[in-house]
Amino acid sequence: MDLKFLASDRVEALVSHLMHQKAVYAPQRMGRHSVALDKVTNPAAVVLDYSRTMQSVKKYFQPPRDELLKFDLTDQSFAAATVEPLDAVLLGIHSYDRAAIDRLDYNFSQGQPEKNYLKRREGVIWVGVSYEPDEFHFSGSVGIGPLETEGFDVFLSRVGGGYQVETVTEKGGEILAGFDLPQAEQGKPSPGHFHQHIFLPQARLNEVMAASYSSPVWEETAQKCVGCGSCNIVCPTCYCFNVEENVDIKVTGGTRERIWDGCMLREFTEVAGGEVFRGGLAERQRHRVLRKFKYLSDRTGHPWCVGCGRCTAYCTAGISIVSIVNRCVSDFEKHPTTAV
Amino acid sequence: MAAKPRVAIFDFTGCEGCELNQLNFENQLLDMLGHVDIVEWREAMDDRPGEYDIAFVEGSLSTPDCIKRINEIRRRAKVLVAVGACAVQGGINSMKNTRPIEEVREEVYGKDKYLFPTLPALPLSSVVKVDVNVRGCPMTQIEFLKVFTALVMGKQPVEPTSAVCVECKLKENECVYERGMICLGPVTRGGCDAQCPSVGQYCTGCRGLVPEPNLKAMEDILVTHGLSVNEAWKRLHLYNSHELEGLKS
Amino acid sequence: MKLNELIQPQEPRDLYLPTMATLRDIKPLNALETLYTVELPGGADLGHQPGQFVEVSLFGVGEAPFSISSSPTRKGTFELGIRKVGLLTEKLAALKPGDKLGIRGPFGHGIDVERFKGKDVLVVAGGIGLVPMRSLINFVLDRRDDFGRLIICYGSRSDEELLFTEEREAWKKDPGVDFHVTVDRGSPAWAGRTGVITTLIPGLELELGKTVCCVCGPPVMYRFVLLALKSRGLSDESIYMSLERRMKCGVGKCGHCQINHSYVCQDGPVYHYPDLKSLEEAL
Amino acid sequence: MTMNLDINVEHLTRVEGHGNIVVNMRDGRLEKAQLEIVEAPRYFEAMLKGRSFHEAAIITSRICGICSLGHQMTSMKATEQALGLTVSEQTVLLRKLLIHGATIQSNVLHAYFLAAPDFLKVGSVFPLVASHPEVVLRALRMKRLANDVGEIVGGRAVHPITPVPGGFTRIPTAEELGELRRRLTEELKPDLIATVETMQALAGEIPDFTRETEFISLRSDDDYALYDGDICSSDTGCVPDSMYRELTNEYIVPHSTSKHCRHNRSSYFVGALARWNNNHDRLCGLAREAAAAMGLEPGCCNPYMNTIAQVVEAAHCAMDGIAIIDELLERGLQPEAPNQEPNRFGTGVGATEVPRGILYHEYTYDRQGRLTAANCIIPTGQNLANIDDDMKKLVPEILGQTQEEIVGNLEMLVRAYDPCISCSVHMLDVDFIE
Repeated sequence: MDLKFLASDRVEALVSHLMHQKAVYAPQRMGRHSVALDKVTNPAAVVLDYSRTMQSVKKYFQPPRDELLKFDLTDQSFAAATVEPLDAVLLGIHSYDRAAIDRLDYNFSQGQPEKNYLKRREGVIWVGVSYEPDEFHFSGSVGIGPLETEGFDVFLSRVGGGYQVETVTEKGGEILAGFDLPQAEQGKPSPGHFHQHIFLPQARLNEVMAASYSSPVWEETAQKCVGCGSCNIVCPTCYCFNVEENVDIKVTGGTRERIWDGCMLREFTEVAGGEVFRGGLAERQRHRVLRKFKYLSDRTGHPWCVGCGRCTAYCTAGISIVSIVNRCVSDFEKHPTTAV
Repeated sequence: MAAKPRVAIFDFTGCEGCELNQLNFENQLLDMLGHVDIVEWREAMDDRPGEYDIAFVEGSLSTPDCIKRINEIRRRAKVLVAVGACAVQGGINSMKNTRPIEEVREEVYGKDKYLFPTLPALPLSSVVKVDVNVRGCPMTQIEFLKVFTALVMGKQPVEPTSAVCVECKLKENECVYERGMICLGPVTRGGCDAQCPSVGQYCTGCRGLVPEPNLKAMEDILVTHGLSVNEAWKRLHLYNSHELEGLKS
Repeated sequence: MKLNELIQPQEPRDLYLPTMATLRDIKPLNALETLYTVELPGGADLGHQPGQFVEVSLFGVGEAPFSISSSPTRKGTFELGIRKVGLLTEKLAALKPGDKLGIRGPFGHGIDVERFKGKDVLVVAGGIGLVPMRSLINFVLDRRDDFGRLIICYGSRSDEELLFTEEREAWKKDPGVDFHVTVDRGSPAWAGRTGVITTLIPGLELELGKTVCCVCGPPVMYRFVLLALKSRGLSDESIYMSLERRMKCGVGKCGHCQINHSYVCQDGPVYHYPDLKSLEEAL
Repeated sequence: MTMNLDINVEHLTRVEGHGNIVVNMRDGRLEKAQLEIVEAPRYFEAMLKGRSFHEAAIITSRICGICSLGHQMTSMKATEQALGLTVSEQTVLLRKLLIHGATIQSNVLHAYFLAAPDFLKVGSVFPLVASHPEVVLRALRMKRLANDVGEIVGGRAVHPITPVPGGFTRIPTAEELGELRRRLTEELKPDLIATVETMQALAGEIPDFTRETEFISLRSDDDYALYDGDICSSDTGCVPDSMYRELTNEYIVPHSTSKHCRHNRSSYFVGALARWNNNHDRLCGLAREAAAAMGLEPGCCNPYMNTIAQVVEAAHCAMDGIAIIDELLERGLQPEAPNQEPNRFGTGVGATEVPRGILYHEYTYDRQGRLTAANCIIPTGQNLANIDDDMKKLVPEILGQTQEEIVGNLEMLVRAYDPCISCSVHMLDVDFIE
């Protein structure tokens, strides 16, 4: 394997090199403590050493507000929204967020493949970066290590004084061509040490979660939950959406748009006439967690949680998905027979 | 719709900031006027006619005369829209409801209190049927435009029900709690695009409580963050005293 | 297996663009329900199964799912029975023949009529549950020789809310149809049976091994109907149920209609009852 | 000549808040000529008691949406003085810029939307959309730009969000201010010049009526005092703002839910005309040229000319706004958190000039930073006695007119003051009893 070395003080030069070829999106400092992905205009603003962004790269492929069609009320004509490929370098992405995109790819490709999402996905060069797990990351428990290069074209692993640069794909080689880097010194990047773990092998989680259906943990979690839906909105694998009709102020036309929705929100299951099928916060919490660890993994063999820790880090009430799952695990070990 | 809808605008007890916000649609005002006939608007015009399709009403009800007028407006309007926190949930006026009304009157007017009749400040919905709410203090302009176009189209506008947190997370705002301040966002209805947290302020709860608020969980959040539950409750009463008094009983 | 290996490569499509269909006829069914006859461009065949639904939209107002009420055997147009509950449906009610409306679909998993061949078909429909069931009923009537007996149990809150008056009269008279109707609360003019729908089931003549049953109605109805059917000895395998959920996209993307691991818009709305048993949230 | 007259205009239109004009004349003797304030009292006292200093401005700005920024500024100044919170020069500049935006917005709104229909003898601005589209579009443009100042600097035009005691929760970017400067120069200035021309054309419609009175406003050595200054009376000279009670002397009258004020005479005038009369020497060149063009002279005692003085001020605020942006950009914008660490707990007074005149807030805080006493004196309340005095002089002078004309003149007189009635009835003057 051909490994190069990128010294920290050359990150800015690399960003400039990439910007000459394609638009670059990368983490940049926002608030005092926060980092967010944004289009790069100033190479010096890029931050590669960060714990997590509040929103993942999902926002570029399934934007929070996404036009589906435009209509004209005067003649009832309509046209599909124009969707352009992102065609950019996504720089400084963590392995769990890349894994989340695999899951979204699956959702929007299986069955009836959807143009809006898949079109935007085209032309992306993925440049990953390793990270030091903080108190919320638990990707290791779902099989995604901080050094996982799967899905990336180039991967940067943090070592002393900079990064080891691994060219993973041909595309990755092309984008780096012309940017001279020295060979990497011997010495391995840190594989990262997780502080959070799910105490069960991934392969057995489905079984445990199936048994948790009538667990008291859902009601207990509901007591602490305000039902604000933040956990859905920051989740990189949540893709649920609602559809909204917008009419312009001249009332001559408008757009049909989809907007992010979340299963923690009360109206999510409401049908015409007002019936809500998951009326309680306990049922909604259960659905959220089982969706990540059972319902969708039943179909695909992959958990729909990538261990990024966002739902926990950004929960004002401090509800931890790892604690919920571990509680289910320990209950299961005590009473395995309650399995459905 | 064949004829243009006839629109009337009224105000009760309040600051008239929502009405001002309606005059602040400089870029859209002429388009809006193209779709409707404004037939009554005391703050902006003289004329005073009979019936109307849509009545936008600001302010809360706080005198016997208010009650008479709102019933009359309801009778004459096909659609009644409550505009702003005062009209929708009683708003800031309803803070006085938490204390005996006689005590409050005496405190302000002393022996002259009988000159000025007053009632507890009520939201419109506690006296008449309200068809649509436009929330906020002042009302949120984007929401008003949505409601306006929906009504011109003859359809029921959708009222936002999820918490302000959703919009903060969409805008990737640093959580106000992380900044060490009390924030009412977790139990306050969104739809404002998280205006206040987005510019460094905390959510003051002006859009009213979310449906079925989990106030116990909200207390836990405050305690966990080392913030005063009492102070937060006081702040929650700023716009929501009427609703909170209702939850108590 | 890796996730991307699970994907069958297919050309991505615009999934949310409607076909502009023409409204041909509007007929009130009662105070709330209306029957719409819709024609696709060029009289194209909708190609649906009984029990499937379409997404209906009006620009500027919105889109919502509605069950198809006509039988696929009747070509040229299709019918939708729609209750006025929201603004889309109120706007629909204000349309006139010749007006346009957007159609996407048919979507979902309907009734696999092939599997019903040679069987006695029992339909249990509560309220507007009769709308999709009418598609099955008329299918059976149009292909009379392919099926055994047709038994219909229909319940409604009141006689004013009963649907499809003329067709009910025809079913009543049809010697090949065993038709039963009851209302929860009858008006003084109501001469028929009063009581909830489950009260119809004990008196039915059923040939157990030969009967398949299809149930559709309001959510509260299912548990009780199931108990009644089982107490008559019907096997789980002979029962099908059609569920109502909030199907927003119709194509398995938006997540609203998910019941446990199942998407109603993909696996339903008509479920074989044994499959429903693993869906705790279904009933 | 009319010897008996009964006028009762209920819920006067095109003013903020609810007021009735009542005039009774019997056998040539004027029994009553007054503006009755019927706005429902709101009891802000009950709202402020025990509230934290973070909330004082949020609450008091809800006294009035039209003057929300003015209340907020005044309230913050009072709180800062009471708690010993100092603010940076950058904060002061940004506050002054915000005040300019709010003043332009309010003055343009009044001149075009509320007062102009009187000059043109129509019931509202709406008929003008068809008859004078370019004028209406201009007014909307100016208002939008003024509101954009509020949105960019204050986070929102009505009930601004970012100004808090001790500073701002968010500072605008240099790009935002640069764009604002461009628009003030390239868009607002030409519109202001056109406004002056429009007003010149309408000057003939302004009634010729004068009554000498006392004019009270802030005055400062550095600038045309809006944000800060001493309280100055045209009769008695200047005193520091802490002595505001000696100038206001509030009292209750039965025909008004708002208290009245008086000082050296039976009534006094606050607002744009008072500021003009006291501070015309502090105005920028463009504003003085505008005044000359519209026939506004120092020492003007015609209350109807208040609208003209508002237009003059709008010109000053636009030009001074440009100067403030230049200064801010030259200094370089510093990110800074609001200074909210009190170093004392006591009483503080804030006085600012808001569009309708001088506004006072006074607060006392306990050691927990909670309010124990509050007092607000609002410009419209101060003007009410002056309005009544004007009416008493005006009615006998116009008895030759038809009743309709008399009513029109009286309504126009009240509107000229640009009264803000909801403000005026929400006076606070209470020591809370613990």
